Amino acid sequence: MAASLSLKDVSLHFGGVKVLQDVSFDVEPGVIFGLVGPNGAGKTSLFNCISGHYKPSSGSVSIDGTEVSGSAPSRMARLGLARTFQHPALQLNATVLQNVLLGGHTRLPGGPVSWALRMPYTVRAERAVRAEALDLLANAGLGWAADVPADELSHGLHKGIELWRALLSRPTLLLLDEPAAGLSHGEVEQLIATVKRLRAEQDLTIIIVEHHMGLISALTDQVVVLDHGRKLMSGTAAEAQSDPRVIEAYIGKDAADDAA
Amino acid sequence: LSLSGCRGDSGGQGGGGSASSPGITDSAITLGITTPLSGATAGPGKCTVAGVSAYFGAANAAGGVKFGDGKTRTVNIKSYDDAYDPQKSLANFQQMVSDNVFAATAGLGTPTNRAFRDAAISQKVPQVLVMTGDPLFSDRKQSPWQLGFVPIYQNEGGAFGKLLAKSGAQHKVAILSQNDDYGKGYVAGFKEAIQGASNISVVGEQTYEATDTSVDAQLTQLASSGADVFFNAMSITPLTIAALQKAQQIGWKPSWFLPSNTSSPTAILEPGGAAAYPGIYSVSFAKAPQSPAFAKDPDVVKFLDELKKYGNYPDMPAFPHCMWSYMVGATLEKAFQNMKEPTRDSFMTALRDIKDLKAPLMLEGTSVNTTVDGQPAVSSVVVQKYNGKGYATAENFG
Amino acid sequence: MGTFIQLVVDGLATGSIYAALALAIVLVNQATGLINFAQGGMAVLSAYLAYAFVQLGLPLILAIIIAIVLSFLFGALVERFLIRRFERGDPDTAVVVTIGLLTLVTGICAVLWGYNNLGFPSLFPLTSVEILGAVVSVRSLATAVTIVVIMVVLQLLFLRTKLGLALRAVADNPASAAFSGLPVGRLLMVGWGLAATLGAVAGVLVAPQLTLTPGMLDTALVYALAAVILGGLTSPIGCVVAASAIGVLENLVAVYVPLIGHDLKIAVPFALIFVILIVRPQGLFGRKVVVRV
Amino acid sequence: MNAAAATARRPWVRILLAALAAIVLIVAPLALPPFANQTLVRIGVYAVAVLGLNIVMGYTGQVNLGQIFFVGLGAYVTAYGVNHGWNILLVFVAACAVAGVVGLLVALAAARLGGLAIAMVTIALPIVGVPLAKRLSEFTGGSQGISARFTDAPDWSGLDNDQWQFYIVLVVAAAAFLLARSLVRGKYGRAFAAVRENEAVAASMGISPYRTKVLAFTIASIFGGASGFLYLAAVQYTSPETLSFGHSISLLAAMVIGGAGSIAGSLLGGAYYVFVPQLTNAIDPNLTTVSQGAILLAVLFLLPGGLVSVPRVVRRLTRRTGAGRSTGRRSSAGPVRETSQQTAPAHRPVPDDALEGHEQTERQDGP
Amino acid sequence: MTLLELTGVTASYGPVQVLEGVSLSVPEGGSVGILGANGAGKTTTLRAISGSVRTGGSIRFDGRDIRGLRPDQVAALGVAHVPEGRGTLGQLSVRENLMVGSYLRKDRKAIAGDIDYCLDLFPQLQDRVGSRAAALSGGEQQMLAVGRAFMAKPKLLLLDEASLGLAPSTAKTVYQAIRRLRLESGIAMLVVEQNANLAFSLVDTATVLETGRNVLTGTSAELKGMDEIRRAYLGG
Ligand SMILES: Nc1ncnc2c1ncn2[C@@H]1O[C@H](COP(=O)(O)OP(=O)(O)OP(=O)(O)O)[C@@H](O)[C@H]1O
Ligand SMILES: Nc1ncnc2c1ncn2[C@@H]1O[C@H](COP(=O)(O)OP(=O)(O)OP(=O)(O)O)[C@@H](O)[C@H]1O
Ligand SMILES: CC(C)C[C@H](N)C(=O)O
Ligand SMILES: [Mg+2]
Ligand SMILES: [Mg+2]
Repeated sequence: MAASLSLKDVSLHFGGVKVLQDVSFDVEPGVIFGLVGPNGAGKTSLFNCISGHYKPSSGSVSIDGTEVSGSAPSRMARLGLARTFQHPALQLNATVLQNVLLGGHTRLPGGPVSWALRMPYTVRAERAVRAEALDLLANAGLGWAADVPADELSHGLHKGIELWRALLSRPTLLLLDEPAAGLSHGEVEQLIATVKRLRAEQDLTIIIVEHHMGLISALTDQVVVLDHGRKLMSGTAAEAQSDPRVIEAYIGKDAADDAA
Repeated sequence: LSLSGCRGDSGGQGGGGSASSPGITDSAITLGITTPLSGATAGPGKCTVAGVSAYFGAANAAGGVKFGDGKTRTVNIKSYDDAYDPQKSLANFQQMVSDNVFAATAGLGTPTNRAFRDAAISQKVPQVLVMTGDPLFSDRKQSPWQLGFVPIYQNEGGAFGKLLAKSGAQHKVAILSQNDDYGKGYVAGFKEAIQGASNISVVGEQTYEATDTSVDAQLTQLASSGADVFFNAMSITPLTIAALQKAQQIGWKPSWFLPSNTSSPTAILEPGGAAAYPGIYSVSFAKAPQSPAFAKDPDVVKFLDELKKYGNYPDMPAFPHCMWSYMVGATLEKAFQNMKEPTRDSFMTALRDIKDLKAPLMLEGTSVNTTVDGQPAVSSVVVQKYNGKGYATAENFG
Repeated sequence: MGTFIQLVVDGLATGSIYAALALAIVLVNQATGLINFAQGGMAVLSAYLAYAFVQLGLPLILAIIIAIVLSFLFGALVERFLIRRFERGDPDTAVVVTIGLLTLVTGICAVLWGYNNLGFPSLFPLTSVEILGAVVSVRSLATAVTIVVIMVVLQLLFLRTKLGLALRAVADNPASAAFSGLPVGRLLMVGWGLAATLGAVAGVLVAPQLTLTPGMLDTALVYALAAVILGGLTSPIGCVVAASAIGVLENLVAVYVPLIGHDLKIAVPFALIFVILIVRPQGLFGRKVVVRV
Repeated sequence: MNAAAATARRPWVRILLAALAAIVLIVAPLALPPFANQTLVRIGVYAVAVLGLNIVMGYTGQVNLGQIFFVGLGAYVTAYGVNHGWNILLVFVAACAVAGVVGLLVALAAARLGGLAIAMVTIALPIVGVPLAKRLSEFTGGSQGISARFTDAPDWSGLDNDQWQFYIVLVVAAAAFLLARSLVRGKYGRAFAAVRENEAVAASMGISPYRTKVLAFTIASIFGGASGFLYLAAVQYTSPETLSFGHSISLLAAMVIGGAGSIAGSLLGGAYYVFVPQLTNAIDPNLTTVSQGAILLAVLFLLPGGLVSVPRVVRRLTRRTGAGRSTGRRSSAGPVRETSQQTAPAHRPVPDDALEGHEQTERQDGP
Repeated sequence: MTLLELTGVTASYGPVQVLEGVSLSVPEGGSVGILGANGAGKTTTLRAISGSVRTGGSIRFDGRDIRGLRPDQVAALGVAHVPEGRGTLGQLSVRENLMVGSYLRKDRKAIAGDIDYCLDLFPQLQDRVGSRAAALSGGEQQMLAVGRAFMAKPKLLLLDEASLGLAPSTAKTVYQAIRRLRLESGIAMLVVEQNANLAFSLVDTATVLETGRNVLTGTSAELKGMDEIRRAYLGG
C-alpha cells in the first residue's frame, strides 16, 4: 500500500543555523512529489527529518496518520520507507549484488540464531531475495555488474545502484535525493521512464529532490519549493516554474529557457 | 580399543627402571629453562638463565660434571621465553618434552610455573629449583616433581618481623605491598612474626600494582600515618627508587624494610638517596657483587667472570636472580653427583637429599637444604642493614 | 588537608607523564589520522639514544638535542618506508602495523641496551619546593611547565600556521589535498617526524623518574590513550587537562574511597571517560567529526 | 584456473572436500606426536577467540581491545565450575553464557559510543579485569591463579591426554567456525558490513546500528567465553596474567594478520598467535621481541590483506590482465555508435544459489 | 600554442584498463569539453592528467611530459582539479578549505582578497565560512570545491561535473564566473559536464568519449548540430 505523508510545522536547527522553519505539506498516497529549491534550502535535511536521520527540533512528521518524528531510521525503514542519498553511499569494496541485497534486509525473516544455524526458511528467503535482486539488476541492464566491486563502477552507475537497493526493500514511500545528478540527458530520459514504470507497477509514493527541472516537470504531480528553510510555494511543476518568486530564487532568469 | 597404539613411543614418559630418561645420555644432559626473556620481567628473567649458564658453562669448560653413576657429562641449557605468560610457559614445557629435555629448572614466576606444574607431574618431568616463593612448589605431597629454590616469601617477611619484634621498643609500621602473591606472602610472613608482639602496631597498609608508574599517592597516604618503620614489599626497581626519593621529599624518614629483590646498593639505594634514612634493612642469602664488602670475595670474582664468559651477561647484575640461579647450578651439580642412575627418579631422589650445601655466593648463616618438607632449597635468610655502601648483617633492630 | 593537597599535586605530576605521551599521540592523529601505538616505544628509543650520547661523554643537553633531531629523522623514515604502504588501506591494518612497530622498537632497545633499569640523568635538580603546604619536586614542576609550553605550541601550530593547516588537510583527505598541490608524502613525513620529536621530549622528561627500560612507557601509553580520548582527539589542551584530571582523580579515589583502593583505582578514569563520552562523544575539548551521508 | 575454480564450487566437490577435511582432522591426532597435537589444541583455543574478535571488529568495524577479557572470564568460569564438580556441558554453557551476558551488558553501554570511544571502553576491560581478578580471589584464586583438570583422557577412550584435548577443541572450534561462517554469509553478514561501512546508510536499510553492534559484541564475547573454556581445557590453569592487556593487543594483531573480515583468516590468526612465539623461541629466545616485531611487519608488508590473501595475491601475480574484463564490463554504450544496452561479459558467472555462492561477504583487500 | 596535449593515453585501475587511447589538446587559454556516457572514461581522463591513476601514452603540459607525476606535482605546475563528487576537506572549515586551495601561491597579500571574491561568488558560503565543509549541503560543497580550485589561480582548470547538484541559477552563476575567469586571466580549461547546455556555453571544442576512446571531436557548433549529440546530451 502506498503511504501517505504529512508534515506539520517541521523546524530544524543546528546551533544557530535555522535549516528548516515551519515546513508543512501533505503527500497523498501514490503521488510523485517534487521537492525543489536552491542549494542549502534544506531539501536533504527535510528528507533526513522524514527518514529519521535528523530529529526535527519541532513539528511533526506522520506516515499514514501515525506520528513518526523522532523514530530511528531503522524503524522508518521497517515501516516501509526507503531512500537514496544525494552522495551515493555504497559499500565500495562489496559487489554490486551485495550492495543491492542490503536493501532486502527488512524482508528477511529470522534472528541471528536461525541464520547461524541455516534454518531452511532463512535459506529459502535468502534465495528468493537474491533472485529478485539479480532480476532488478538484469532488467536495468546491469546484470553483468552483479559481481563487480562497486568501486569499479563510474559515479553515474552508483546512483542507479542506490535506486535498486532502495527498491529491493519494496517500499511504500520512496525518497530520491537528486537521482539525476551526473546523468547525461539521454540517461535522464531512461530514469524518467524507469520511475514511470515503477509507479505503474508498484503501489508506492515517491518524493524526489532534483535540480533537473526537466525531470521534475516530466514526473511530478505536485511540487513544493523550499527556500532558506521555508516553504516558498506549492503547486504543480508548471506553476512553480512560472512563479516569479521561484524564478528569482531558484531557476534564474535566463536559465529558465535552458532547462527545457 | 587402543587408538594410541599407532603413535610410536615418543611420549617422553620419565620413570623407573634402569633405562635412562629422556634428555640424558652417557656424555650429556639437557636442562630447560622457561622464563621471561622479554617484557616487564625480562630483567630478572634473563638473570635466571645467565646464572645457570655461567655455572655450567664453567663446569663444562672444566671437563663436565661427574655424575653419581660414574659418567662425566656436559650440561646443556636450553632456554625458552615465556614473557611471563602462563599459556606460553606451558607451551614451552611441552616443547621441552618434545625437545627431550631432562628437567625444567630455574624458571621465574609464580603463574608461569604453576601453569605447567600439573603437566610436569603427570609426565613425571622434574620442575625444580624454580624462582618463586610460592610454597606450593615445596609441598612434597602436592608437588612430587617440584622443588622451589628461593625462600618462600613468608620467610623473608618473617625474618624482618622477628627482628623488629625483639627490639622491644614501640614501633608503628606502615606497609606497602605489591598486589600479588609476592607482596601478600611478605606481608603474611611479617604479620605472623609480629603477632603477639605488643610493641608493634601496623598503622597503615596499602598496595600497588606491578604495572603502576608511580606510588606517590600511597607514600603520601602512609606518611600521614606517622609510622617510624616502613615495610615495603616491592619488586619493581624504578618504583623502589622513586619511593625512596619521594618519602624524603615529603619529609617522612622511617626505617625501611626492602625485599631481597630490590635492595641492590648501587642500582637502587644509591640513586634513591637511601643514606638519608635511619636504617634500610633487607634480607638476603646471596653476596651482593655490587657491595664493596664483597668486591674482592673470591666467590664473587669467579662468579662475575663466569657470568661474563659463559652467561652472556657482561653487566654487573642488577637483580639478585643472577646469583640465585648460579647457586641453582651448584645445587643441581650436587644432585647430579649423587644420582645413581641416569633417570629422573634417581635425580629427584638425589635432589631431595642435599643438606647444608654451602653453595658459592651464599652468605654466612645460610645454606641449601632440600630435606625439609614444605621448605624450598633455601629457607634461611639473613637480615642485613645498609651501611652506606653495602650491607652488614644486622643482629638487632636499630 | 595537607594530605589532600599533596595527593592533588602528586596526581598532577603523574598526569604530566601521561600528558607528555598524549600530546604526541594527538599530533600524529591530527597530522595523519592514525592512532600510533608505537608512540611510547619510539619515545623510549629516543630516550635511549640520549642516554647513549651521555654515555659517550656528551653533555646532557647536547645529547638530548641530538636525540631529538635523530628522532625527527626516525619518525619521518618510519612514515616513508613503513606506514606509507598502509596509509590508504584498512585502518585496522595500519593500527596493527604500529603495534608491530612498537614490538620491533622495544625489541631493538632490549637488544641494544638490555632489560635492566638504566638511570637517566635529570635535566632538572632533584630538589623540591613547598607550594600550599604540598611538596613538589622541581623536576615535576619543570616537566609540567614544559608540557604546558608544548601544548601551547601545538595548539598554535595547528590553528595558526600554514603547516598546521596543511597537516590537517592531508589527514582529512590526502587525495583531495594533493589536488591543491600539498605534497602529501612529505607532509605525512613531517607529521610523523614532529610526533617523534615530541615523543623524544616526552621520553627524556619522564625517563629520570621511571628509569630507562624498553617497556618504560607501556603503562603510560594506556593512560595517554585514555587522556587523548577523554580530552578530545583534536585538542592538545584537552588532552593535557584530561591527563591531569586522570592523575588527580585516581589518587583521590584510591585514598578516599577505600572500597576502590589503589588496586582498582584505574577503573575510575575509565568509568569517567565512559560517562563523559556518552554525553560528549567528541571528548571534553574535542570537535565533533561532522559526517553527512 | 577458472575451470578448477568452477569445479571447486560444485556442491558435490565441496561436500567431498569437507568430508575429506573432516576425516583428516579426526585421524590426524592419532598419528601426530603429542607436541603437534598440543600445538594444534592451542591454535584452536586462539582461533576461536580471534574468530569472535573478527565478528565484532573485522566484520562490524568496532575496535575491540578487550577480547582477552572474555577469554579470561570464560577460563575462570570453567575453572570454578570444574572445581565445583559441575557437569562439563554445564560448565561449557556457563563459560559461554557468563561471558556473553557480561559482553552484552558492556555492549549495551559501549555500543552507544562510536569509533575510538568504543576502543577506550574495551581497553578498560582487561586493564580493570586484572586487578579485579586479584580482588575476587575467592573465585579466582587471586594472583596465584587456579588450576582445574578435566581434560585427562578417560580410560575407556584409550587415548592420550593430548589426543583427547584435541577432540574437545575440535568439536567446539568446528561448531564455532561453522556457526560463524553461516552467520556472516547472509542477512547478518551484510548488516555487519553495512554498519562497519556507514551507520547512517545501514540504518536507512532497516538495520539498527546499535542493535547490530550489541549483537556483534555479544557474539564476540560468547566466542571469547568458549575460547576461555578451551583455554582451560588446554592449559588447565588460569591466572590474572591470562587476561592481561598485552594479549588483547596480540589477539588484535593475530586477527589482522590472519585476515580481518574473514572466517578462514581467524584460523590463520590463531595459528599465527601460537606459532610465532614458538618460531621466535627457536630462532633465539633472547631476541623474541625483535623477531616478533619483524615478522609481524614483514607479513603485513607482503600481505596487507593478511595471510588469508595469499591465494588472491598468487592469483593476481599469475594472472595476465584479461582483455575480456576490461572491455566487457564497459557500461552503457555511447550514443554515437548506437549499440544496444550495456553488454555483459559472458564469462562472469552469476551465482544462482544463495548460500553456495563464493564468499562474498569476505572483505576484499585494500585498494 | 597548446598547453595540454594527450596522445594515445591509456589508464588502468589495477589490472583493469579503462582508457584505451585518448587524445586531445587544450590550447593556451582554450576551453575543451569532454562528453560521454556513464563509465565512458571522462573522469578517468581527468585523473590521468592530474596523476591520480596509472597511465600510459603521452601527456604533455606546458611543454613538459607530466605523465607519472604525482597529483601534487601536477598541481604545482599549475593544474587545478575539481574532482567528481565531494572534493572538499570535510573536517576543515569553509575558510580553511579556501586557504588550502591557495597553498602553493606566493602572493600572500592577494589571498585574502580572493577568498572574499569566492565568498561573493557563492553567497551561500558566506554565512558558513566558519562551518566545517562536511556540514554543508551537497550543492554548497560543490561550490566550495570550485572555489578551492579558483583559489589556486591555476593555468589549467580541470572541471569534473562542476555543476553537479547545483541549482539551475547557481550553476549558471558558476559557469558565468568560470567564463569570466577565462576571459580575464586566460585560464585554460578542460570540462567534463553532463549538462551539455552549460558545457557548450563554455567550451570552444569538445570530444566525445566512448568506452575509453575518443570517437568524435569537433567545435561546439559542429557538435551541437549533430543529431545523435542532440538526442543524447541536449534533448530535442
Ligand atoms: N548536520 C548539519 N550540521 C550543520 N549544518 C547542517 C547540517 N545538515 C544540514 N546543515 C545545513 O543546513 C542547510 C541545508 O542543507 P541541506 O543539505 O538540507 O540543503 P539542500 O537543500 O539539500 O541543498 P542542496 O541542493 O545543495 O543539496 C545547509 O546550509 C547546511 O549547511
Ligand atoms: N576505482 C576503479 N576501479 C576499477 N574500475 C574503475 C574504477 N573507477 C572507474 N572504473 C571504471 O572505469 C571506467 C570509466 O570510469 P569513469 O569514472 O572515468 O567514467 P565517467 O565517464 O566519468 O562516468 P560518469 O559519467 O558516470 O562519471 C568505468 O567502466 C568504470 O567502471
Ligand atoms: C545522517 C545522514 C544520513 C545525513 C545525510 N547523509 C545528509 O546528507 O545530510
Ligand atoms: Mg541536498
Ligand atoms: Mg565521472
